[in-house]
This record gives sequence, C-alpha cells and structure tokens, in this order.
Amino acid sequence: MSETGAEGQLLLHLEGFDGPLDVLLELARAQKLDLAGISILALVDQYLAVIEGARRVRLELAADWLVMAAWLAWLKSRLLLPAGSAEAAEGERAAEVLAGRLAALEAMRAAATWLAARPLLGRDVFARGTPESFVAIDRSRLRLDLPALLGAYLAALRRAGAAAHYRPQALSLWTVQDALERLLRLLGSLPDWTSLERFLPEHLARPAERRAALASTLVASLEMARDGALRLRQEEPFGPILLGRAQDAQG
Amino acid sequence: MVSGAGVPSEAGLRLAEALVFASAEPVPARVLAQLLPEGDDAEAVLAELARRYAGRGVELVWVGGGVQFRTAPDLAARLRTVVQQPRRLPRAAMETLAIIAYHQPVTRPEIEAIRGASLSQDTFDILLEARLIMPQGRKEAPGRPTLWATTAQFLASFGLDSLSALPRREDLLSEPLPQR
Amino acid sequence: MVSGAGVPSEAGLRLAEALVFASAEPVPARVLAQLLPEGDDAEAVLAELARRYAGRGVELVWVGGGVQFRTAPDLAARLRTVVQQPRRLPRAAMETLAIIAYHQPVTRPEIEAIRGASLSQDTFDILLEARLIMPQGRKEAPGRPTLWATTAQFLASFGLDSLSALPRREDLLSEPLPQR
Repeated sequence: MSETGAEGQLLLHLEGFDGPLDVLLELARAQKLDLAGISILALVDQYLAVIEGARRVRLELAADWLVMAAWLAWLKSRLLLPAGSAEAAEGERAAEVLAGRLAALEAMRAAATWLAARPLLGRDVFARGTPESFVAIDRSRLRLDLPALLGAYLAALRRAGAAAHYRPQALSLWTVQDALERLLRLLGSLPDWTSLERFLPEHLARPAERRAALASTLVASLEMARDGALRLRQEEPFGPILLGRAQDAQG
Repeated sequence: MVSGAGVPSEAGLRLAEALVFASAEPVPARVLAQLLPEGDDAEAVLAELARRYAGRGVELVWVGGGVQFRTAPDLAARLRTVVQQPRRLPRAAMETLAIIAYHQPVTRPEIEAIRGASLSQDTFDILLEARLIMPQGRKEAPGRPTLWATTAQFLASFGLDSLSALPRREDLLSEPLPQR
Repeated sequence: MVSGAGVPSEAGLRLAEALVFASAEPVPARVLAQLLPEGDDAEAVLAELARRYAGRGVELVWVGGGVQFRTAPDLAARLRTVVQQPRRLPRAAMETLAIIAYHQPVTRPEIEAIRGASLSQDTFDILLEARLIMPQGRKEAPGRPTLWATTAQFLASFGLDSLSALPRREDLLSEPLPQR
C-alpha cells in the first residue's frame, strides 16, 4: 500500500510516464527486483491508489489510465474470490497475462538500456571521415534494345509523313510515238499475222505500264492501218488482235 | 597468431588495410577475398589486421556482417569536442527501437501493445530519419498494416555484427533491473 | 626520428590517429594541438604518425593545410571497381539508325528525306563511333553520294541473327502512314 507521501510523489511524476503499463512496471520495481516474485494484488491496490489520488487533483485524467484502473479493479475482484471457482481461475490467468506483459516491457527496457550503453557510431566511435570511392562509372557502352529502335523508326516515319507534301510520282509510260517507232521497226522481222502483244516492249514490270503500252501500241496500229501501212484482224470479240503486213508490201 | 591458412602476406595486409580504410560501409570478408593475392585467406588477413590495430587510436571491428575501422571508444570524449555528433535518442525512441529490434518484423499497433502506450509520430520520425528502421512488407491481417524492421544502419550504429549479437531476452531479465 | 620537442607520447599518437581518421576535412596541426596531452608537440606527433604509416596500405599525407589519411596510390588500380552504366542513344541517332537498318543501303540525303529533318554530323558520328553503321559503296547518281548500311556490330548489339530478323515494315505499321 502506498503511503500518502509516496502517492503524492508518484502523482507528481505521472506526466513522465508513457502509459499505465509504465506506471505498473515502476510500482512492481518498488516491490521486488525480480518481477516473477511480485504480488499482483498489491500492485493493483497501489495503481488504484495512485489513480484515485490523481483524480482528486485533476479530473481530466487520460482515458487509458482509467481503462486500466477499471480493468485492474475487475482483476482484483477475481483474485479475491476463493480458489477453485471458474471466476478465480479467470483472475489467475489474467494476472499471469499482466505479469507477462510487465516482464516483456521490462525486457525491452533492459534491451534499450543495453543498446544505449553501447558505443554509438557518430557519438562514441567514429568511422572514416573521408571515405574514398574506387568505383569508376563506365558510360562508354550503349544501352540498345530492339523496341527502342522500332519505336524510333515509327516516330521518324510518322513525323516525316505528317510533314511531307503530296507529290505524284512521274511515270515513264510507253507513248503512241514510242509504239509507232517500234511497230515500224519490227513489222518486217516478225511472221505475218502476229499477235499485238508481241509488239510490246519487254521488261514492263508494273501492270499499269503494261496496260499503257498495250493501249499505245493498239492506237499506233490503228493509225498505221488507216494509212494502209498494215492490216488488222480479230477472229472473235475479245479475241487476240493480229497484225499483218500491208497488201502491197506482200506483193 | 594465424591458423592453418598460413601467415598473411604483407601485400595482402596492405590491400585489406586500404580497402577497409577507404570504404564508407563495413567490408564483408568475401569482398576482400576477391582482391587478395593468391594464397591469402581473407579471414586470416582481417584477424591479423585487427591484431595489429588493437589498442591503437583506430581499431578494426566486425559490424553488420563486415569489418570497419573505427576510432577507439575510450577516445570519444576528446574527439567529440572536434567531431560533430548526433543528438541522443529520447527514451521512448530507444525503447521503440529495442522492441523493433527484438520483435521484427512488427506492426505499429504491436509496438504500442508491448509498450502499453501509444507511439507518437515524433518518436517514429526520429527513428526513420536516423535510418535505424525501415518498412518491411505488410502483415497479412485486416488493414494490412506495415511491418517494421531494423536496418543495416542500425547494426552499424550500435556496432553489432548481426541481430544475433543482441543479448537473449532471458539474459536481459536475469541482470539487475536498471534504474530509470 | 623526432625533433627537439621530444618523443611523442603513445596517448598523443592514438588521439592524432583517431582525429585524422574521423575528420571530414584535413586536420591542421593547430587543431590537433588543442587536443594533445601536455608536452606533446602536434608537428612531432604528425611526423611520427606519418613515419609509422609509411609503406602501409594507408598513408598520412599533407593536403590543403592539414593532414589526411589516403590509401596508398599504388593500390588504387587494384581497388578500383568499374561499374557499367550504359547510356541510351539520343533520339535522333536512334531514328537515323532505324532508317539505315530498314532502307540500307541508303544515302544521307535519303535519310534526311525519310526523317523529314536534317541530320547533324554529331548524330552521325555517334553511330559511326559505336560501329553501328558503315559506308557501303557509292550511289551511281550525281555527286556519287556514299551509301550507308548497318554493321555486324549492329546485329550483335540488338541481338539479331540477321537483318531479316527485323520485323517487316508492314507488321510494324498497324495504321497506314500518311502518304508521301
């Protein structure tokens, strides 16, 4: 049981505690050096006395102090029951839990003290003030990856495409004049009644170029037929157009 | 003075001395091993180096899984007048740090339960700023609270080779209770 | 070995060693003098310290009005570790490289026409220096401009077996480009 004087002292110091468990640990320490040997019942009485004293002075005591006080009052009621009842056993277990929590906090407080007693880097011991770095950064290599390459290509094409002006490509087409010259040159060297296609120039890759040459050659042959320079024959509609030499040339 | 690995060569000792001196962080033995001349054993070289520096103004210590040169602890008081020093950790921060060290990984509510008091943001910030603690994943529990653990800086600051260098909890309690 | 000031004390030597080691800046003799035990001369202490460290992995050197520990210069090469930090090609260089890859052999004016932008010599030099492109003959056209093509180094750098491993242009262009 706390004396009036001790109670007053504790009350004054309540501000310095980090919570009810802190106070309980302090009270337990005052009882015994070994936490295993403390009397939980005595501890509860002491805590309740401290809180009662504190409330007489200051009513606005923090809630967690009062919650702990209520719980301890409950614990005390259980501990006072005759042994053997279920409630008494419940009290025993709760008392053990409390003792365990106090021991755990005590251990951590001891650990903190142990740590604090060690030479602390930067306060008690010092590492090298001017560490040297022997790490050389080599930036000579390139980071290359395919997605970046492809992305760059697309970006270039898009940008250029957006900027470019439309310019129709100039086609070099087989003109009627070209066809006339070729017909005149070939007419004597080919057999009579040769298909019009045979008079087309070779190496015309694109279909458009082939069609243009065919049209030009047909126009040229019609022109020459009108002048009597050659004869044209078509056996059936859409059949092959055949070119023959002029009759006077045949003799 | 040295085990069966043979007497370390002077070249190996010079290299180890230079490497550990130059490094800002503790140097693990395996890093040294890559640099040493053929036939020199890293552990043996470090042991001999530690022997040569024993009792001098600068000593070789094993911290955070490696070795580091540090000024001798007994010189602290005189050096503090010249070398800048960090502020002391408040009691709440020190206790919180101890709880994290022993219970890691641990959530903030768990720390508060052990201390029986709520944890102020200030206390937490001090530990974070000093790079003594760091988040380490989340707990698979409602709300998925962040788990906290100590850092390599914690080991280095307190001169611990590893977490297992912390005293066992039972040994802490068997010692007489420290006065607050 | 020491001047008239007398033999430096071991305590003085330890303190000097620790102070110089821990300091971020070179330590002037007068700063050391304030810390030394009665009777120790700072200059003499530093001279003796330098003598003890001579030839070791770490040496005491006079720099910028004070003393500092420095790793022995002959060990620097062995301690150096090179960290590769590859850089990326600038955008213009990457675009140019891509155009050469897809249109090779291609002249510089043609590249400029495709990119719709002029090509700086710098950009070209980067690709040449990295041995990603090379000249490949000349075009039979007025001025006989140089034709450019990619190198074997280009294939190796991008992990390509051959140029045919590049995705086809048609597969690349999911949307039709504006007509040129």
